[in-house]
Order: sequence, then C-alpha cells, then structure tokens
Amino acid sequence: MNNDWKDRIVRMSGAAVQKCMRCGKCSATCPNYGEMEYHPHQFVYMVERGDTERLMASPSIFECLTCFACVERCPRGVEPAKVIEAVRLEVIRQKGANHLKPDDLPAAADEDLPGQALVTALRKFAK
Amino acid sequence: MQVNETGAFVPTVVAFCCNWCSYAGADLSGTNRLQYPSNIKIIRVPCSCRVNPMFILRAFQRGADGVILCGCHPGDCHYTTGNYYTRRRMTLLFSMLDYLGIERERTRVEWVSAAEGQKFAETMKSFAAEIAALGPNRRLEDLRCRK
Amino acid sequence: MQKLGVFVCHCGTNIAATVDVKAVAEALGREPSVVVSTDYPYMCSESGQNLIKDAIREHSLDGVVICSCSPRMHENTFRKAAAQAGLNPYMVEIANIREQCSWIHKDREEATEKAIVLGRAAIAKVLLNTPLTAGESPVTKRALVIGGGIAGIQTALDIAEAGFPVDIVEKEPTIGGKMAQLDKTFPTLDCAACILTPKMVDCAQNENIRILSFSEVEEVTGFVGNFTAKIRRKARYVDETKCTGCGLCTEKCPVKKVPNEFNLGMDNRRAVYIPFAQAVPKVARIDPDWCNMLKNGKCGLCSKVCTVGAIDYKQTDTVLEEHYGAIVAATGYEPIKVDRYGEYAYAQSKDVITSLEFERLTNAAGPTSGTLLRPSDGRHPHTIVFIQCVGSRCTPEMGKTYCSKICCMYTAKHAMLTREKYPDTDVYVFYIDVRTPGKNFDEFYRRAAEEYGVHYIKGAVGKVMPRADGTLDVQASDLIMNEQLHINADLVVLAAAIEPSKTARRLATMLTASMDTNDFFTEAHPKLRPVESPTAGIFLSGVCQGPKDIPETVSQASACAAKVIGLLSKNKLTGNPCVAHSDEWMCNGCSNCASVCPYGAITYLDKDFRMPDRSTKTRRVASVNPAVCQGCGACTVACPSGAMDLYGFSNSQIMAEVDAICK
Amino acid sequence: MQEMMKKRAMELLADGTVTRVIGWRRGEFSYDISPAVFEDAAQIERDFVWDAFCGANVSKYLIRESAKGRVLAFLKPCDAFSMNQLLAEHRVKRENVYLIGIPCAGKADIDRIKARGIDGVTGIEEDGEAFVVHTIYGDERVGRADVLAERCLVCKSKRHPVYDELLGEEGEDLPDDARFAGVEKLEAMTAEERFAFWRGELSKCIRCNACRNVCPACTCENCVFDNPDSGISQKAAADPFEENMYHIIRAFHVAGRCTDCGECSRVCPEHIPLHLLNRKFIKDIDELYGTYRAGEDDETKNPLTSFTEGDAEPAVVRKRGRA
Amino acid sequence: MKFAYYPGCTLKNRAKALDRTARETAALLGIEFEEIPEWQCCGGAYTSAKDEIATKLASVRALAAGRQIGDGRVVTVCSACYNVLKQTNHEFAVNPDFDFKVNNYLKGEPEYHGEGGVVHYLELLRDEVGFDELKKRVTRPLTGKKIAAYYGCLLLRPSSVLAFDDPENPAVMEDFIRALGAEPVLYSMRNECCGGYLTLTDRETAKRRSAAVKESAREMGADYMITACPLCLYNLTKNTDEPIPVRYFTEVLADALGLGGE
Repeated sequence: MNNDWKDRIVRMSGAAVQKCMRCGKCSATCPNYGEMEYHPHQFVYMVERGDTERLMASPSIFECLTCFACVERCPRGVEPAKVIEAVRLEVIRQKGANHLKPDDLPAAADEDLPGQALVTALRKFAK
Repeated sequence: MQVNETGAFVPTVVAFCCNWCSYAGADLSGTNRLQYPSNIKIIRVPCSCRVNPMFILRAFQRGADGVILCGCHPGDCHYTTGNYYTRRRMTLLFSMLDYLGIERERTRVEWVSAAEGQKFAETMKSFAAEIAALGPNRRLEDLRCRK
Repeated sequence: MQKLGVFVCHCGTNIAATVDVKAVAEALGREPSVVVSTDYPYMCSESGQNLIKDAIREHSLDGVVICSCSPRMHENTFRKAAAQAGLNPYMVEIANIREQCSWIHKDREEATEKAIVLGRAAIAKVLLNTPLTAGESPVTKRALVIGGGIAGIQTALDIAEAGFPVDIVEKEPTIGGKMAQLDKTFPTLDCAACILTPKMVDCAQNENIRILSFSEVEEVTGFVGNFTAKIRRKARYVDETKCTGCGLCTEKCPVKKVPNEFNLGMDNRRAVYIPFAQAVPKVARIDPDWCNMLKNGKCGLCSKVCTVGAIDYKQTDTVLEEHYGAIVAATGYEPIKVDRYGEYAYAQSKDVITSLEFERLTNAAGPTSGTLLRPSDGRHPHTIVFIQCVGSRCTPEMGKTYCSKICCMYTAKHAMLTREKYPDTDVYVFYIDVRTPGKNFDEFYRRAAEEYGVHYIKGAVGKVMPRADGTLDVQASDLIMNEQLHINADLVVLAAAIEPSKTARRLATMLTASMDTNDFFTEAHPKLRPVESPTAGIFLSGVCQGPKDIPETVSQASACAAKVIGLLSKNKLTGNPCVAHSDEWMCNGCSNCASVCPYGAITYLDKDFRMPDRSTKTRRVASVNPAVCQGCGACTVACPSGAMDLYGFSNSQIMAEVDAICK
Repeated sequence: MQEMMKKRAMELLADGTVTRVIGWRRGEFSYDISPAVFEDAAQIERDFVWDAFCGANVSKYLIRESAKGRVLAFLKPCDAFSMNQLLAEHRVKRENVYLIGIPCAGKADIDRIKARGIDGVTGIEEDGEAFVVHTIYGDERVGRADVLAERCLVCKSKRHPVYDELLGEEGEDLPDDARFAGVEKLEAMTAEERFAFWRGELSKCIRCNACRNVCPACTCENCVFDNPDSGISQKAAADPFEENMYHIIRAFHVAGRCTDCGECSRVCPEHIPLHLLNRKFIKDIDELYGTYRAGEDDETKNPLTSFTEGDAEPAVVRKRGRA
Repeated sequence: MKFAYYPGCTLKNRAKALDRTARETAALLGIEFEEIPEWQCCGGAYTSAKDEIATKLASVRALAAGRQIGDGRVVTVCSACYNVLKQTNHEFAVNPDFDFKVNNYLKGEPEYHGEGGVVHYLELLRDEVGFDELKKRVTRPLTGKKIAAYYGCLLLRPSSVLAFDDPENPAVMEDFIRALGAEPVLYSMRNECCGGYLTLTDRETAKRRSAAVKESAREMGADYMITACPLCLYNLTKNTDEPIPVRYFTEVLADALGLGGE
C-alpha cells in the first residue's frame, strides 16, 4: 500500500475512488476495453488500494481515449477517466517518461491529420 | 473566575442540549467513556428552540465564559422544525453580540445527533479550549455576580 | 419552605468509583430546603426505590432530586416511585452524574465537584417545579387508511376485525395497488391475484370497512384521537351505488384507443372502463380526457346501454368530512422513470422494458394474455438480459441512494419463470450484488441459478444498442472473467428503483409527519417504533416508510394495525403534561407563537377581561391545546411578551439551573 | 395640506364614519408636537397641526383608541408601515380604523436647527428644498438636508403600504444604500472599538423607557422587564450588564417586526443611537434571509418565525468581517 | 447578433472547409462572427488534473478576450475547442483555487474570473436562429437524404459541465438535419468514441473504433454522416474502409442554404 501516492492521485484527479461500489459499469462502457491489461474498474480499485507500481508500469494507462463515457455513466460519481488521467500524468511527469516523443510524430502522422490530434496526443502523452 | 492547581484559567461553560439528539449524544459519549472537560455543564431542554436569548445572556451575566447550544441536525428535529428557528434566532443573536463587541467566539451552535457521541466530546473539548484561550468573560458579565 | 430529598446513586462502581458519592450527598444536604440527603448502591433497584418512597413519606417531601444515570434511562422509574409514595411525579428531577460526569472524567476531585454542581442545578430547578397532571382527551373510534394497496388493505382488515370502523381512501378507481399488477409472488410463486383479490373482496364485504375509491385526502386537522379529514371524492361520472359492474358500457364505448394504465400502456382500454376484472369496487369510471360525451357532448352510448341508469355525465367532485382517531399512511411506491438512463435505450427501443412491464407481459390478464412476446414485433424473445440496480444505489445526482430491496428477488422470479415456461430462452442477469436476506429467499435465488440455468453475471451493462435487425446489442462487463461481453438480446428488462408515491410529500405536510430526504416517511424510532410516525396518531404501513417486499409489507401492515387498535381501544388519552401554556394577562395575541408551532396547537380567542378600573376589555389571546402540544417550546421564544411558557422547562426553571451552574 | 386634513377629518366625524381622530397637537413649544386624539370639529379647528415638526409616529396610539370605536388616523409612510405591522399582529382591528395616507417629505430635527444657532423657534414652513423657520427674531431659511432628521435623510419609502384614502400623491420605495451606512461603519471596526462605542452609548441609558414606550413594535400588554416572574425584570439598569441586556433583548424582541421608523432614537433623552441596533438586525435579515420589510404586507412571514432548509449556520457570524 | 468567434488551429489548416462554411452560413443567417484577436490554440484536450494550470492559460486568454465582444460568449465550431474552452470556464465557477492561480499567471493582463461563456455553433442554430427559422431559410432542401449525425465524445461529455444536450440520447443534430429537409438516422454509436488522438500511438484502435461507428451508421441506412470535429472526420475517413462519406455539418448547411456550387 502506498498511501502517499494514492492521496496525490486522489487530490490531483479530484475523483472519489472511495465511492466505488465495484459494479463494473465503467468497464462495461469502455470503448477501448479490449486493448487494456487493466480495466477502468481496476484502475479505480488499484488506486484505492494504493497499488502503485503495477498500475504505473502498465501500458493500459495510455489506452484510455478520455472519451468520458465511464464518467458519464458511473452511478457513484467516481469519474474513472479522471483517475486514469492523473495516473498518466504522474508517469509522464517523471524524467524521460514521455509516452510520445516529437520524433515519433512524422512516422505516425499523414498529411490529412488535423493539428488538433498532434496537440492533443502530445498533451496527453508527453510532459 | 476559576483557576486550576497550576493557576491556569478554567472557564465556566454552559451547554444547552436538546433532549432528543444532543443530550442523548452527550449520554453516548459518556457510555463510550469519551472524555471532555468537567467545566462544561449541560442543561437539558426539550428542543434547541426552547433556548431563549435571555438564557444565554443570563449565563454570561452570572459568570459563564462561554455558551454552546446543541440540537438535532437541521431536518432531523424531533419536533420537525424547531432547530430551524433556533438557527435563525441564534445567528441573529450571535451577530448582535458580535456587533456589540462581545467576542464572537464565546457563543456557538453545533448540531449533534444522538449517534454522535464522538462529535459531542470533540466539540466540547474544542469549545472549552477556545474559551480558555479567550480568557474570562469581561464584556458581558454582571460585576455584582462575581464571586 | 419546601422540603427536598436528595438521593445519590453509586450505580455499583459506575458512579462511585469516580465520584465521591458520600461527599456529594453531604454537600447537597447542606443546601437550603434539603431535609434529607443520602446515598445508596442502586437507587433504581427495588430497595433503592423503597428508600426514596420511605423518605418521601417520612419527611413529607415536596420534591426529590436523584443524582444518578441519565434521565433518559430512569426518569420514568423514579417518577413512578414518587407517585406511589404520593408525590406528584413531576416533582422529581434527575442530576445526570453518570453519563455526563463519572464516565467522562478520571479525576475524582474534579468529578465530585461537578456532581455537586449538577446536583445544585437540579435542586434549583426542582424548587420551581410545579405539580403537573397530564390532560386527557377523548378518542374517536374510527381509523383512516390512506392508500388501498396490500399494505392499506391488510391494515384496514386487521383494524376492522378488531371491531373498529375503517375508511380506506384510494386515489385510483380500485383498491389493489401495485400487487394487483404483479403476476406471481416470490418465493412461493403463488399468483398475486389469487392471494390478493380475496382480501380485496373481504374489504368490500367487511361491514366495518368503507372503501372510498377514486378519492383523495385534502386536508387534515386535529390531533391524536381527534383528527378531522376532508376527503375529495372525485367525479367518476358513474353512480357507484347503482353500477353493477356488468361491463356493458365498456363493450359499447366507441373510444377504443385509450392507453391502459393497468397494463402500463402496453394495450388499450375504452373511455369508460373498469380497471381490471377483479376491481373492487367493481364500478366503471368514465375518463373525461377521452370520453366524447364529456369532451364535446356527442355520444352518450354508455348511458343508453346502462340498464340501471348509473351513468351520470353531470357528476361533480364532492368533499366528505369525517372524524378519525388514528390515521395510517399506506401510500406505497412507484417505479422511477428510467428514460434518464439513456444508455439503456429505454426510450429508443420498445424491447427495453421495466420489470413491472415484464410482470404484465407474463400475466394471463396482461396485454399478451400471458405469453411472453416482444412488444416491438410480438415474437418470442430467445435471449433476455435483466439489468439490476437501475437507479438504485446511486449518488443523489444519478438516482436513488438506497437499495430498492425487492429487485433481486423479483428478477430471480422472472428469470426462473421464463426458463421454466420457455426452456429454449437464454436468460442473463447482470448484478452488482445479489441481496436475498429473507426466509427461503437465498434458496429461491440459488434455484434460479442451479436448477433453471439462469446465467448470473457479476458485472454491469454499459450500453444497450438497438440494431437494424431488431436485436439489442448489450455491451457489459463480466467482472469475474475480467472481460467485456456483447450479448445479442431480444429483450432487456430493467430493474427500476422504486420511490415513494409522489402524493406522499403533500400528505406528510398535511399530517405534520416527517419525511427523509428520499420522501419516505420517518418512523418514530428506527428500531423500537417502526410503524409509528413521530407525530402522535399517525401510523405507517408498507413501502411509504421504506422499500419492502410483500411478506414484510404485510407484517408491517399488521403491526401498524395493532398499534392503531391499541390507540382506538382507549377511551381517553393521557398527554404529556410538559406543554406550553399562555398567560392570558400578558398575551398580545400577535400570532408569533402560532406561526412557529409545528402542530397547530395554538388557537386564538377573543376574551373579555375585567380591568382594575372595573371596565371590560376584549382582547385576542392565545390558547394552547395541551393534547396537541408536544412541548418543544418554539413558541416560548417567539413570544415577545413572555406570556408563553413551558411546563417542566419554564423560563424561571432554566434560569435557575443557569444560575446554579454559573455560581 | 393641513387644511385639507382638517377638512377631511371634520367631514368624517360629521358623517359618522369615525368618532375620533388621531393627529398631532402642539405642546408648549412650536416644535414640541405630539400625537393627540380629537373628538370634535372644534378641537380639530383649534389644535390640529401638520407641519415639519410632526415626526411622531401615531400608529401605536391606534391600539388603544381603536378598541374604543372607529377612529381616523393620518399616516405618514413611516406610520403606515408600523400600522400594517400592527394589523398583521392583530393588535389593531382593521375595521375599527379609517386610515388616510399623507405624503411626507421628511421631518425637521429641532436639535439640528438649534445647532445652527437658531433659537426662539415659533414655527416652521416648507418651501421647496428649504425650510423657513419662524423665530421670535424673524424668519430663518435653512436647507432641507441640513436640518432633516437622520431617519428622514435615509428614508426607506414614500409609499403607504396600507390606507383607505390618500391625500396628495403616492410616493415610491427609496433605495436602501444609505440606510445601513451607520451599521456598516460599526461593522468595520474591531470588536474592541465596537465594544468601546456601545459601552459609551449604552452607559448613558437612564432607563426612562421612552424608547420602549414610543416604539410601535413594543406593544406588549406587560413587558418582560416589568414582569417580576420573567426573571429579568428591572426597574433601572444597575450595571453595564443590565444596560446591555435591556437593549439587546428589546432589539431582539422587535427583530423582524421593527419597521425602522426611528422613533426610539428620536425620543431618547440621552441621544443613544438605538436605531443602530434595530438596523443591524434588519441588515442581517436582509443579507441572510432575503430582503424583508416589516409592515410591507400582512402575508410575508416574519423572518424569525419562518425558515428555509438551506439557511446560514450561526457560524456565519464568526466568518464575517473583523473580530 | 454579434459573437466572438474562436476558430481554433485546425480550422486554419486541415479543416479550412469547416471554417469557411461556418462563416458563410453564419453571415447568411444574420450572425456576425468577430474573430478573437491573437487567439492561441486551446490545447486540444482538457486536462482534468487539478494541478494543471499553465496548459489552460491559452483557453483562459481566449475567453477573456471573447468577453469584450457581443454578449461575451465565445462561439466555436470545432467540438474539441468547445469542450476545452467550456470545461476551462466551468473550472472558475467550482474551483476558487484555480481562479486564484490562473490570475497569478495572468499578472499584467486583465483578470478573468469565468464571466465569459462558450457556445457551439449548433447551439446558436438551435437557440438563437431556431430550427423553424432555419427551415424557412433552406433553399436547396436535402430531401430524401438519410444523414447520420455523429456527436462523438467532445460535444456531450462531461454533460454536467457541457450541458450541450442529453448525453445518451442527443437531439440537436437530428433536429438540424430535419430542418435541412433530410431524414436523420438514429444509430447507437453516435455518441461513442472514434478513437480520437490514439490514432497517433495506436492506429489499430482508432481503426477499430471508427469502423464500429461507421458500421453502426451504415447498418441503419445512412447515406452520409456529419460531424463537428476535424479529428472525428479524419478518423472516420482515413481510418476505415467504409465508403460512407463524412462531412462537416456546416458543409451540408451551406449546401442547403444554397451557398457554393452543386
């Protein structure tokens, strides 16, 4: 249990992990569930348990689309997407931990890709 | 003015408690053996709305250093609405005392349910400490009543 | 000079270990007016009480102070003891030196000193006590039951059986309530109609019961034992006394497309109709929103075919005024609207239904005559998904914060019955928890899973997506398998949360009964007085107090009846004498007191006063009805002139306590 | 206006609508004017006055007079608010009073006139934005704002919330911006300063009870301070506590009922600004529970006998302003 | 009617059609767009973390500049800009700490405390112009066309902040389609994610998401789809093989109002 870490995530996200009643509606709703090692309800639970290392090391945190469907439908107002965002920020704020680097961009982008996508992806995945 | 064996000021604090919630809450802190200072003395009233501003002034007159009024949480009043009136009356009374320059920390209203023994004890501890820090009531006492 | 006795209890070591009881008795014995002051190991024991009684007699005491445990514990014990010794019981005061002294302090000197101060305060108060006698008021031996569902029916039957007349007021044209709409009942699977309708008939036939259907309570005044209610009997345009319920009018009515509320709008009824075959009273009603005659004066067919002349297009509402000794709230529940949970596509697809709709779809008297068919195309569904906790256990923003309690069991019933009748159907139940506390409940649920092969999946449904082929793509999580599922379903059933009837809040205001934030009536005590409202004379039956299934509702309904019978069997009620009273000579008649009284206990009268100069002056003055007043004291502070005071907690008594404490 | 009022009063007496009239009568000095009851046309002709010294609020007199039969009263807007509050509290029977609303442009404060060195005053007349003060030494012209009573400078309304008929034009409510300036000034002080201020003021109190006797809200049959059973009865304040007690309780008793007519301060022989206590309650009520004007109508509930579930907690006092 | 107009970066390059048709149709409907001077990129995504302040300053500056114009509300056409600006503005109302820190950053610039507002062009069409009025202005009705509206995430969620429409069962674009004389196609995936920015790091996901959305629209018989978001349009066109065309809602609006060729 890493309570400092948990407190920081909770503070940063403003999300109420302790309100979770483990119904699994976030995971039922998640459009990118299939690409994840850990799923939204597990994110919430792992943060509540203070299970730091495994979650921060998991590529799952970069699979969230921030589509907010889980936030919208959660019956307990837990806001899983905000939890995930806080965890992700916690990771990429570490030195050299950017998930997406500007050098990667030319390969990933094509001429029609809107600038919006580049800005958003960098904001989400890089410091 | 009371002082203890070390010479520190021991304030006199009067607590008005409604019979249904706060008095029961006080009983519960007793049942749970939760300590709070002995200089707090409780007066039982049927409802917080029974407390007339006169009683509070009277307590200060006779040498009380602090007066606290406890009732059921708003919405939980045994008599349905009593504490809502209390809330308005006391807000205005406290504001008036403050306006007259009486230290506003000397009066307080807290909502304590019958289940909140812990809260009762904590509230009493913090209130007594606050009053002790303020020192004796000099601005609203009746000099003739001084011992 | 009054003579007081002081009795200090050791409570074994509970008090004596921390408080020097002898010193307390001694110190209080030196107070003026105290003629006897003593201590004893257990004052509440028989010998302790005898000690008090003997002292009262021996010293002709005028008042007694007992330094002991909380008055909430033994005030009544000591008051009774005093009364037995001939002392007015309200001449007893308790100094709480256990809960509020010995138990919360460790320092013996400090605790002893405080005990003495508390004793002095009690002495100061008791010196100003006055002997009080509780007032009496008569009891009207008739009960009013508001709501004619199973709760109201059971309560009314029990009260009537005990020999008291009862009126049932039901807002719908028939009694029966929600239970009449159910198909089978868990956990025994009896048919709801088979066990309910005989009770409905019993109500109709019991000479102590009067059913006021299609009626609403409009105003309630009075107090325990003496209520007056105004009941609006809504116009049904059919003379109840003449209609035989033959149904000819319904058959001939040309307006055929009226959504049938009994079947939740899944089929149609006529503009003149009897809600269902076993309705009680079995009397037709004309729906003025649909009837051509009432809307534009064109038709009149029903009147022509009625052989007894019961149709009355000119009927108007009437208001009935009746007196009651007790009032029972049995207003029941409604399922919440599920449209707001758009992810379940209730508004988008006809094949997403609520559990109550499912009941009607499987009921022989329902829109499909009991064959389970999809509302969209009338075909047999082969895959059915049940979704639990729709709107229950949510944050207040998202729905109801409580568990609706009945859904787990009725869903097990639905799933089991479906599998039994249609073994080729796949049935999935998505649950967060399966909650089955109740006799034979868990066994019932296990049977659904084990014997009937219902697929129970721990997880939630995220979204129901109607597809072009008419099926429903149910996207869900399986938390045990840790996977996301897609089930291609034909029918989705939502276990909608239940909420108190919308009529309840208005009623609570009329009855001055309290409610919680969810609009459930509050009971006088959650454990020890579960069927009474805190307002005397108001009783609670069924779901209006909190979610309940049928067995629980019936138990509570009978318990409620027992309480009502207990009240109605009394000829007179003894009140709490610690009530407000107004000094007429000081009263200004300003009405401030009445405006804060939660019980309506204060009235005003113009009274003639003989003035010192022998003239007569007429003044408006307040008068407190001691039977209604509950003694909160709100009025005493609202009164600017100090005319209003409270027996038992008078201004002077409280100030005497203040003085004693601050001395 | 005075003549119109006299004429109307005599008419109503003559046709039997009323049997008595409440108006104002001059005392020993021209500015010493008090409410008076007139029973016939001759008395009215002789004694009835209406001028800028007629500041006294007549509403309270109706409690006693209306009990004796139908009575006519002339009400300034101030008086009409008080009157309406008395009606709401059933202290006066509406059918026993005939109310004529009269306009008021503000009343002169004789102390402020004297402070300007004007002596030997024999009368006053309104002249546009000025007063012409007649004295034994001749006439003096003074600016209205220079001699108006404080309460009139911050007048809350020129409207009559109740009347049977109006003489002259009906006025309107006026903005409240200046009315609470005095209260705000005190609020801005430290607790020490406030305490010192009020000690200085209240210690002047001689317990003459003038404030209580003139107050149209203080109409108790028997005041708690006169009632030996109340436990707080006092004949005279014996020490600072009792000075405080009397004025706090009096202000509290009229809280939510006080129409801010300012009579208490006007009659105080020690010039204690008692209206500052009442206005504090009015200001708090306005801020905490929404603007409320006692006497505005007889339906709105007194803020002290009503509530909302979301009311501020008493702790709000601790959070406000300076300690 | 004059409004502050915030085009956003994508409308200045890849989504020029969206910008152009928005301005043209607005002008035709009597709405004046005044472009906010010297606006900067909104940031593309709103970071929900409470301690992210600097990343929101560009949005704050746009909001602050916009409050001077018209009734103080900033109009956006792009869903992402709408989402970011509106969430940023909302934070002022609920988070005094945010207000305090932002204004510390803004030292030297005018203070901003959330007094401005944000409105989407679709909301203007619904609430200011009115769909009944719009219907009257249509010169080339899209009769017979079955159009699937794609909302995606950014217009709708979080609904407690955006309050744009019912997040599960929205109606504004369907009503818009009806006003243009076409028939709206209801399909379940209209408020599900297209894959968004994941196209950069996990193109396969973006492909799967977009395919599912289009498949759902095709199944319900859509002739073409409309959207308000350049990234949605990109994903739905570049990341699927499904041939159904996807257009900006402003383009079809321009068509129906008789602007441009065809």
